Amino acid sequence: MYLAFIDNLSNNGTSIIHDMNSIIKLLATSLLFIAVLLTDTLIGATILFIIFVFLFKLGQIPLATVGRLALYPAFFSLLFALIKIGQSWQEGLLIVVRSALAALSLLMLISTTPYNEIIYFFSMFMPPLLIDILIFTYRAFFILVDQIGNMLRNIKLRGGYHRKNLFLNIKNMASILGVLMLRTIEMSERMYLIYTLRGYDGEINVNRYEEGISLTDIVFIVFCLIILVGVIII
Amino acid sequence: MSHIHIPDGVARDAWWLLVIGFAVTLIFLFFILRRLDREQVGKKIPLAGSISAMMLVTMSVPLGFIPFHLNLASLCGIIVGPELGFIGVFVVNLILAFMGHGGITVVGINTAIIGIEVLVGNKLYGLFTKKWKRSMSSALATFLALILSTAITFGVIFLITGSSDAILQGHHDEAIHFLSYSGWLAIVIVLAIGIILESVVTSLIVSFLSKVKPELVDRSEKHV
Amino acid sequence: MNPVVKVRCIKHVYPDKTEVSICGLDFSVDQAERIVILGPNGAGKTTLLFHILGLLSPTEGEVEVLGMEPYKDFKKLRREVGVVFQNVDEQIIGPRVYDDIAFTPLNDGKDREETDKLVKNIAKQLDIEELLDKIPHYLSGGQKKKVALAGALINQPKILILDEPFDGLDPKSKQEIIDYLNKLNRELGITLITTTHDIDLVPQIADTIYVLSKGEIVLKGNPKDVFSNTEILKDANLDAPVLMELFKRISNRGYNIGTPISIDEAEEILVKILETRYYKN
Amino acid sequence: MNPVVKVRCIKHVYPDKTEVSICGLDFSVDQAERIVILGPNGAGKTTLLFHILGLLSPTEGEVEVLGMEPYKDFKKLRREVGVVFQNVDEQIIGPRVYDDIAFTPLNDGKDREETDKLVKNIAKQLDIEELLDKIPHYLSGGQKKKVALAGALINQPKILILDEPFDGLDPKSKQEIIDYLNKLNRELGITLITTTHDIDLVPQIADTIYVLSKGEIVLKGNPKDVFSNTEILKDANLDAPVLMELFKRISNRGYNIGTPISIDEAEEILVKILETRYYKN
Ligand SMILES: Nc1ncnc2c1ncn2[C@@H]1O[C@H](COP(=O)(O)OP(=O)(O)OP(=O)(O)O)[C@@H](O)[C@H]1O
Ligand SMILES: Nc1ncnc2c1ncn2[C@@H]1O[C@H](COP(=O)(O)OP(=O)(O)OP(=O)(O)O)[C@@H](O)[C@H]1O
Ligand SMILES: [Mg+2]
Ligand SMILES: [Mg+2]
Repeated sequence: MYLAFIDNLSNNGTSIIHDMNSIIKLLATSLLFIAVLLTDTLIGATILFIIFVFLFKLGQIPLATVGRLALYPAFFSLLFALIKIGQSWQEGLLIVVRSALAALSLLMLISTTPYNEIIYFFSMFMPPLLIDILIFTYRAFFILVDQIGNMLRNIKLRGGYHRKNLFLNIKNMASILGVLMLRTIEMSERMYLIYTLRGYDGEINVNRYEEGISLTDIVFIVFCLIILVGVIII
Repeated sequence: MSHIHIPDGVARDAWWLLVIGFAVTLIFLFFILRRLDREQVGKKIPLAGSISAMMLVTMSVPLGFIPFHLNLASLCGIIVGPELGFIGVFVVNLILAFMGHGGITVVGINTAIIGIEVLVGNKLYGLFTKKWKRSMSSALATFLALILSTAITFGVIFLITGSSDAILQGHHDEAIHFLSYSGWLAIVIVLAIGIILESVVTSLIVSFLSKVKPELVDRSEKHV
Repeated sequence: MNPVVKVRCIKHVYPDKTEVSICGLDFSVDQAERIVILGPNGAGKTTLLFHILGLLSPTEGEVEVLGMEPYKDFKKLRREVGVVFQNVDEQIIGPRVYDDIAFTPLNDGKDREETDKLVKNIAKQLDIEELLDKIPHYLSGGQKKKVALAGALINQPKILILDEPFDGLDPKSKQEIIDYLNKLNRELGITLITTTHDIDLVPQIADTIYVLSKGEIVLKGNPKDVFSNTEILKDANLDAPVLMELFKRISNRGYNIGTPISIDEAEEILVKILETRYYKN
Repeated sequence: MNPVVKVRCIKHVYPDKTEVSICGLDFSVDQAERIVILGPNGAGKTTLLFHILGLLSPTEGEVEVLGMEPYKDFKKLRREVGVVFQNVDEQIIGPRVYDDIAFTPLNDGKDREETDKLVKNIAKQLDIEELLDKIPHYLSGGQKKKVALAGALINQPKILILDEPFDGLDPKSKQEIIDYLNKLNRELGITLITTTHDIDLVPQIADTIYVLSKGEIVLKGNPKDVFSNTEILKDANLDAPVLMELFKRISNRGYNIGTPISIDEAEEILVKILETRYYKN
């Protein structure tokens, strides 16, 4: 599951990008993101692509596994491209490339910044209830990923995974999801009980881990700013 | 992929649509969060979180040789109600935006669109179960909810690209015309398969649950 | 001294109409007592704990904790009672170990500085300081137990409740947890209420044992007494710890050489007997 | 006779780069042998089982089961190997007990009639006939284990793999499962491979014990030999069963009176000694 994979990258990675101040990194990535949205030329897009490949390398993010995720938005953007392609093929291509690049910038961010840092950022403007839900989602996700992993394994060992027999396979997968749904709801009930015991009454406090601003942070944000300006000028 | 996740960067010229998407989603969220019963809030937060996690995890279930994944928005609407379901969809879209599914500028509009599935799925299911069996009702409710959300997605796509006639009239260039035509055909087929799959799976899950824990899918009593 | 926990013949009906009753002998726990509740699967051990915690309200019968009614005085009692449930995964909310341990004090309105002191202090005691910065799902089972324990203890509760705390742990981790619990009990006078199926560990963490079976508390007493009551234990699907069983059988064969509770005791008894009989070889 | 399972120095790297190696002594299991794998948390017991099951493919080293490579010949081997994992809740997916037990034959394309015979037969053997119509979700821990066992055994596998099968069960349920497993082994010659932290049960279900620690199989042998190796056990965070430990200590004090493996044996040894010394009282 790629979410778990990325979580592992962001938490256990040790690259120079991981070490940056999260808020600065968020701001800098936003600049890159805007630059991507504003790109109007294939040359600009190519340059941005090279920059992302470089940043992935710098962040020790495996391009083949993580970068591949950018193909999803590329695929969906085909819908839009197909319409635009009627007008000019460059226009169509740009749409596809732009959405892939936008995804790359977010993937770079999420692969180098732990979830709790991002939650902290959100907590600066989102209502506390939503933040709590995000925190619960995160924990529940990893508990459920384990469970579904175990269930899929069990099904496979018991002869229930059929790559070719779609009908039987779907039936079995639905059973798994049924069990999972049941357990999810019961788990949330138990969690509720436990957290009430621990004093939960509708607000989890989010802690920020103090980080200073280093030279790297400044260099990075200036770099991103230059790119943005460059894109605007071109 | 029974849903189209609109990605970042395609709606540059229709930014107003994204703003509307955000506005709609935020207004809904605002009212849902405000309406959450103070007494019940402690209980509902873990439930909403768990349901969001469930939707995320569902995407990793292999359905066999076709590379589809489910997201069970309609099912979640049926089980936890439209309000928590809507929050779930928002959370899922927000998290997925960082993973290349959908995008950050389009979280609002994606949530609004898929949120419709939650709402419509839930309401239709309530309506249908008065007459039909739960499995049948859930299949139909999900199917219609997905058709509706897909239709709306296309509406949005046309609004964004500013042309609905592009696909209908095509281009003078034969090659591009063909590309465009077969591309659309492929998309329609893919979506149709996705919608049917999700309806079938939803129905199977509902009938499983009604054997094992019927109160989860029961609407005869008053239920969220 | 008044008992800190008192339960008298409760009955609980779950929403699906499963009836659980816990009658028979009274359940009554003194300050700083170490209690172990034994019983077969489904006897109602967890249900009993839920009532003591105020998570369930009894359909019939009385529950009293520190002179209050747990279900009604939930908010007040919450601060006096710490819990570690069997499935610690669901108990840890994170996002980081630090946040999790800090959860209760922050929710209780303590300020960050005070909380920080508390967290660091408890982490030091449990020797999990280097975990504070970690994400819960990357911890091992034993580490998770310790984090959950830290989260339960940070409020310095008077009573600590543990539902099958040794499940899935290796012998050394079990022993570490036992030693820590006993230290808590000795040094801070914390009352311990534990359930477990790990009968051989029971003598180490029990002053008093309650045996639950078929809706009744059928047995109550110190480990020696309880574990010599083979009949009732068998009836409740339970065994005595191996050592006690062995010496019980020896005594049944007519040789009353004592009932050791630990391996050390047993060793001494046997060596004493052998010394008078054998030449060392 | 060729071993049915053979593992030679495997190394596995999980996607998050956690490296698990299982080297040292060779792991080699004969037909109808009863194996127990011991080791501290995180030693790699489950990882080893996953390789034997063909769920993982080793980064280095060799695994052979019934002369095949489990990862490659997964489909063939699947029918010969039954499994019960620790968390049976994740293993039982049928809406009714019957459906769950019937899962494998139906998925293998057997018809309803044949399946029905198989299900009824295995249910009878495990004495769970009256559960067939129940919803698994509401069964007790011990009952769930039996259902999972039935699901694993319905194909009449040659090898049965159990990952911590006794977790959370009460003593009687543990004993029932042990007795049933031994019956399977005796009567049908099923090979048993078990992991557990319940050391006192090990002598009852092990012909051969493997001890895993720090990436190595550090010890291999029959229970008597393995459990007398206190040094290595301690080093692996393990204990010997209480009885063996006791008699080991006695022997260290200079009295070699034997190493009993069961409580019956211990009783006889002690009574014999006492008979020659004491008057019955
Ligand atoms: N939420 C629930 N809904 C319905 N029945 C329940 C629920 N929780 C427990 N029960 C039933 O109540 C009885 C007592 O269960 P409880 O969990 O208290 O037993 P236990 O002694 O803790 O068992 P174990 O040793 O397996 O943990 C059982 O018959 C169980 O099936
Ligand atoms: N899916 C996984 N991804 C990454 N690391 C893993 C995974 N599964 C296990 N590990 C790691 O591999 C090592 C061996 O784990 P394993 O589960 O095999 O141990 P075990 O002996 O079964 O322990 P236990 O007694 O706790 O069940 C541990 O360090 C564990 O953290
Ligand atoms: Mg219990
Ligand atoms: Mg294991």
